[in-house]
Amino acid sequence: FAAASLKNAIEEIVGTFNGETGHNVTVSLAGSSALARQIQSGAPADLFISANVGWMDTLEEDGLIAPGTRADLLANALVLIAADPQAEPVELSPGVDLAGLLGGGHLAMALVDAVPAGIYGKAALEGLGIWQAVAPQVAQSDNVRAALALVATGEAPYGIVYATDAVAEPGVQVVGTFPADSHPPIIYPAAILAGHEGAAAEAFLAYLSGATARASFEAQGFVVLGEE
Amino acid sequence: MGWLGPEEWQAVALSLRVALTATIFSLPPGILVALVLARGRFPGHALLNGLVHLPLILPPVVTGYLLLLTFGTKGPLGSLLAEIGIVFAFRWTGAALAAAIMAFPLMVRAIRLSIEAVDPKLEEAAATLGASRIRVFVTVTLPLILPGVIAGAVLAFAKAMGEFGATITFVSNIPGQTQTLPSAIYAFLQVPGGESAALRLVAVSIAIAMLALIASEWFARRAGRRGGGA
Amino acid sequence: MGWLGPEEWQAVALSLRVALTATIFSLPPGILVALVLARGRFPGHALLNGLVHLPLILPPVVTGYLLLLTFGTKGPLGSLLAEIGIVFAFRWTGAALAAAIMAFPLMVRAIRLSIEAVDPKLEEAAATLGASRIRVFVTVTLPLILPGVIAGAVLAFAKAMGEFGATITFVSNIPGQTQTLPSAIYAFLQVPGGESAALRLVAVSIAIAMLALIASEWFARRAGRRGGGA
Amino acid sequence: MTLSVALHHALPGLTLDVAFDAPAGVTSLFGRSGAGKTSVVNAVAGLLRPDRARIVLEGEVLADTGRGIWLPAHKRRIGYVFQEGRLFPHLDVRRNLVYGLRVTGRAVDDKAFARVVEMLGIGALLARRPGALSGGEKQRVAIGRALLAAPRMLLLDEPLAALDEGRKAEILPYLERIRDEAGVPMLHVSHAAAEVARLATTVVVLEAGRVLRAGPTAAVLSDPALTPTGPRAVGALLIARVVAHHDDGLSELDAGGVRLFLPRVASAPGAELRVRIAAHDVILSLGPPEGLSALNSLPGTVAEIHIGDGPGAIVAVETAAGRVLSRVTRRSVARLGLAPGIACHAILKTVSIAAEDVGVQAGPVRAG
Amino acid sequence: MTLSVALHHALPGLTLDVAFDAPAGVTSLFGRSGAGKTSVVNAVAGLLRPDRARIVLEGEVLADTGRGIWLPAHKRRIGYVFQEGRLFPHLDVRRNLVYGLRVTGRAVDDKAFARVVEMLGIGALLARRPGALSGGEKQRVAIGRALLAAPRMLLLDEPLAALDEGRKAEILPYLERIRDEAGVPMLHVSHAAAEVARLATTVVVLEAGRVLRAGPTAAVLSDPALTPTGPRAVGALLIARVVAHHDDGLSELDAGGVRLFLPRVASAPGAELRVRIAAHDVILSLGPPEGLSALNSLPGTVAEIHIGDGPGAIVAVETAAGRVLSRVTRRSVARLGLAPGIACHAILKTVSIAAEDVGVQAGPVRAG
Ligand SMILES: Nc1ncnc2c1ncn2[C@@H]1O[C@H](COP(=O)(O)OP(=O)(O)OP(=O)(O)O)[C@@H](O)[C@H]1O
Ligand SMILES: Nc1ncnc2c1ncn2[C@@H]1O[C@H](COP(=O)(O)OP(=O)(O)OP(=O)(O)O)[C@@H](O)[C@H]1O
Ligand SMILES: [Mg+2]
Ligand SMILES: [Mg+2]
Repeated sequence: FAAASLKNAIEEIVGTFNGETGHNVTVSLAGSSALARQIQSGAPADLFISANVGWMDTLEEDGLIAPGTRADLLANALVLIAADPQAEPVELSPGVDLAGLLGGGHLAMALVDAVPAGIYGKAALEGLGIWQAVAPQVAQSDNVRAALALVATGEAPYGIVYATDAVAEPGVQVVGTFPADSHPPIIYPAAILAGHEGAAAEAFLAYLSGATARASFEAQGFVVLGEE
Repeated sequence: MGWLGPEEWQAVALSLRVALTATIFSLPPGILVALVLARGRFPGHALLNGLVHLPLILPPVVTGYLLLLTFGTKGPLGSLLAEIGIVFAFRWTGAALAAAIMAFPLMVRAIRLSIEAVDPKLEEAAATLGASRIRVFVTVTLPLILPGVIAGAVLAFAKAMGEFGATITFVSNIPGQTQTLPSAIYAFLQVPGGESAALRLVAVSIAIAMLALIASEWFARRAGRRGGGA
Repeated sequence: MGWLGPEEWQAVALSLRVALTATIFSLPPGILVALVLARGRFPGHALLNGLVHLPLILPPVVTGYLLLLTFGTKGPLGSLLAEIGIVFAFRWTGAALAAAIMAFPLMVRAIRLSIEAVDPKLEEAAATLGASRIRVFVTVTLPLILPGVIAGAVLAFAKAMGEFGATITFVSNIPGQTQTLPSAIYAFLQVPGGESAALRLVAVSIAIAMLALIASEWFARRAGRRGGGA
Repeated sequence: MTLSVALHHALPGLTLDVAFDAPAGVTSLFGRSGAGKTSVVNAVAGLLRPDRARIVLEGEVLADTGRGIWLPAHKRRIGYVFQEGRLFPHLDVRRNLVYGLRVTGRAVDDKAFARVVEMLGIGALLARRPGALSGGEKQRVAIGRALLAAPRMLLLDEPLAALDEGRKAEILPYLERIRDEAGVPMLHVSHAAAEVARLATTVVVLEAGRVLRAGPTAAVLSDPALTPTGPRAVGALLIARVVAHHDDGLSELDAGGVRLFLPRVASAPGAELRVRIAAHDVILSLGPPEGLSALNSLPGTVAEIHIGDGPGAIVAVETAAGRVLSRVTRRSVARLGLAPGIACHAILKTVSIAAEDVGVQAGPVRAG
Repeated sequence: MTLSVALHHALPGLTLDVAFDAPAGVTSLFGRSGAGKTSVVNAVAGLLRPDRARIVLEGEVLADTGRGIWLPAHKRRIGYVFQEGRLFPHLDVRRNLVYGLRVTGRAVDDKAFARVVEMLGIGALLARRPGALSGGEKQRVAIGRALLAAPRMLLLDEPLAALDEGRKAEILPYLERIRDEAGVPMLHVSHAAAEVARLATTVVVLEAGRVLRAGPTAAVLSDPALTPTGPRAVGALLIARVVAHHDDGLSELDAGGVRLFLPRVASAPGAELRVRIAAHDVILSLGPPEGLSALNSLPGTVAEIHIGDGPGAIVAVETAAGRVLSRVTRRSVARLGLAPGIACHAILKTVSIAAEDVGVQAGPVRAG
């Protein structure tokens, strides 16, 4: 089970992994919350890669993950994107006048109380001390991709998305990266689930931290964490 | 009102407004399209039929995305409409549009079924009494298909109350402007422990829809009694 | 078949299987419930009516979640059914169940409208010829409501082809097992650059639904011709 | 008593309060539009559940609201020809016809089927759907459908109203055969006196939801007070035996020793027939008629004279053939000096007796 | 020519190929079930679009398929009483009645409304819906609905079949008044000869989709060859002028110098009436009748004798009142030695002439 935003990388890695080891790993991609709930309801999953820490914490508290297998797999960065190709880069420092920049327009984000990208984004804006100012202009989507689409279609002049999403979209311009200290680290934790069967899960988790996987992840713009 | 926060009440009010608007505004085109599909025999028949069903077939996200492309401020129709002052993007009107489009196939089907059940002999009789086609429709066909229209409206209303995927994709989720009940529920469900808050909203949602259902049954029965035993 | 990968073909095949299963298995209960709602006058009428409409009103995620709670391996019904060998959780059968439930209100409405349009005088005539209530239903009512049944089935099929929210919440998105077309489309849309792949799948989805629509129109017209001009 | 009906039912605008017994044979419900005929028939069929009712068919209680008995329509095995057809629009004519057999798991008797189809003249329509039939064709198919279900009783609600004389003349003998050979009792609604006179054993006259008169056909139809459907309904029924068929197309009958000439009848010599003689077709003559084209002359004595409200009077003449009624003007009564006891001849043209006036005798026709 | 119809249309099982002209007054389509009567009427109303047709009403071309003209039904202003009612189930009786006026934005004339309601006896039903009406009540409302729309032509498809004699006798004079006073032409379908004889100016006999005979009523109905609906349809039409009404309920008429006594007619002295004398009601006598209850005796000479297939013969007697037909048996013809040129009396009972046989004269009735 993996967060849907990992699709490209994870499928590539699964392909090579299955090819190299003869295992038959299948991936189920969906929102982290849906996957977590399914695991709570007894889903036959062996490995879970969440897009946020919260759901992993919940599962850990419920005793649903195999102790000692949890690891922070990936990290991501948050960027400000603009629809206008000529947009000036923005210095994302405390107190920056984002509201002014927006004019009357909207700032596209994922749901700020629900979806990881939105939660991080809100935290970042709070970290910069400008959340109160821009909050009324925030348009929240149910996921990062939708927020990206809003900017790409020019509906919203600016948006806050993951760096990984921004790279692949030609229609938007990255105009600034939020300082890593302005928000909690954006971490994709992975863990083997309690009651898993076979050794494939361990093998695959290890493989995920390997060099091949790293290349795939990095190609998609992720920062790979953990021991080199 | 202690158990719902002000923002939640806003969502309830907005949802109601969106659903009602969507239902009311889609009724006339719904009846028209149903009429054309039920009675018309023309080359584009299958195409129109398919188009109407499209929102049912496509994942809502796709529909929302297509709406964004068409009715967004930069979209071909959106920019046109914006000039005459109709803006959908990030407005509750957009939510209503999304809901209406998603509910349209359901409404059209219900009305169409009713139209097909109308005995054309009665319409003929009306014509011999001097009623033009429009008059025949208003005075004979429409009253006779009232149960279908009511059924279509209630389906559309219920669907509009529950619509979420296309709405949030199209107009996103701005509290007080485009945050409908389903968006709020979705948001609660995304975070661990949000279930109870979501449940409260679900209950409100169900209550409203039930009221609408009961009202529709009452209306339909009245209409049915009027036409009954013919 | 170069332009669709094997996994995508799997999704297409699975979606078809899910939608067909959902449609076929929900037809008998759909007709039954429609009959009860159209003809029955009993205390729980409004409740049953509401229950049937619930999947329409609730955001699909909620429906999926409720399904997960009820029919999951740990759920009350799910564990019961598991003992007799019926497992829904994370199987394609679960996807069919989710699709069927989501499509149920549409199907019931269509059939119910048709039932309400049947002239009870014909059923009376059948009774005087010795037909018991069940026989009357099979030989008179059912053929007369065929257009409604077909409409209901095609609505359900289309809905089942497009259903996504409840399905992915209930049975997740496992390629070859529970990855339906809409789930696959969703997954493509979640990642940068997935749009063109998603578009291909959308096209497939539309093509299938259109075929189903055209087939249904053809059937309905045949049924209509049979009953026509009466 | 084959069928016994007693019911009370309040409809908006009309309260039905009806009780009558229908002996074997045909009972006709006779009455003006809106009198409640169809409602009574519906109650017998089990389609209208009256406020209070007790309906017994051949000893079996079909309904007894007092005891909470209500046999559903499909268990009554009562065939019903509806006033408005009610054919199944989704079935072709053939399937409509055999519906009653199919649905009760009985086999179709090809001979019976062919006979009914031929009699009703619907052979060319078998593959068509009801939507493509004319009004009269629909009604004929409806009759066939009820007949072929082989019911133990038939309800006929104005079955022939939409049909022309020729077709009526073909169907009536068939209904008679069913009445007599198969012994299927019938409850029949009609406002055509000739049809009633020909078919009915018993007549029940309804007016505004109540039974105005009920009794044997001869008695009821010869009642001059009977006006719900106009004075033309009045007439006498004579019983006559076929003596011979003549070459010139006439049949000779014997009615109590009196010779009657009728247009050729189908029955063989020896058969007993009932002949309806409408009161307005009978001319009275003081002396034996001479040089007249009318072939039938029945000598007798005036028994009674009813003077009505209008210009007419009904004169009952007792003849050897039975009591004959004649409707004449009051002026003629005065001019001829008609009074009870006066001898006279009842004169009747052969051709006045239409085919539909002559029926095969079923059971005793008791004079009232 | 008020209405001129020529059409060709292929139906499964029947090819319609009909052409006739309907002059002012009432034209009756007469024919057996399935002959194509309703189809012709539908084409005139604009509800059936024939393969080929040319229909002209009072100079206005309603349809001419050759020139691509097809006036839609609602622009034809032709009232239609359907064979099967077709009332609007969602409207009460009152709204059904005024539908035609409402929908064309005309005001309801309260007097006309009250008159129609009273004539049809539907005053008590105004607030009811059609579902709660009896068969005959529905038909009466349908008649009222067509009448009240004040059309420029009326189509009547077996309008009276579901009605009893009494009600028919009330409605027929009203239809006559519409024909004569309002001058509304009518196309009328019926299989009742009396109804046709009374109303029709022109009769068109249809058989199997073709016109068998067409012409003035008197000529067609007195044609002994006319058998599609049985020999009872044959009769003569006499024109008579009301002379006086007598106290004993009789009206005295003068027909070409011959006195006729009829049951009281509604028309005032001086009015010209058409009287249908059915051939089977006329007795022939060689000498002047004596001691007979029949009041009417028309002296004349035998003009023609048609011997038919059956036992009957039609004897045409030329009298001062016009040509009278008598249906007698072949045996009587022989017995009385009837032959053209023989003097005889045509004898007719007063009461043989039913109310429905007497109509108000409209336009010339040309003998054929
Ligand atoms: N829609 C149709 N399709 C096929 N055949 C039809 C259709 N309508 C009528 N017919 C046939 O055409 C013939 C004429 O029908 P029509 O209704 O004109 O008869 P009609 O003279 O009015 O008879 P009736 O006195 O029984 O009403 C009938 O044999 C009928 O079966
Ligand atoms: N469902 C109903 N609701 C209210 N009134 C009704 C209903 N059905 C019939 N009636 C009324 O009851 C009376 C009797 O109706 P019924 O149909 O028995 O008459 P009928 O004798 O068969 O007349 P017809 O010869 O016109 O068919 C009528 O006055 C009618 O208006
Ligand atoms: Mg009736
Ligand atoms: Mg007809």
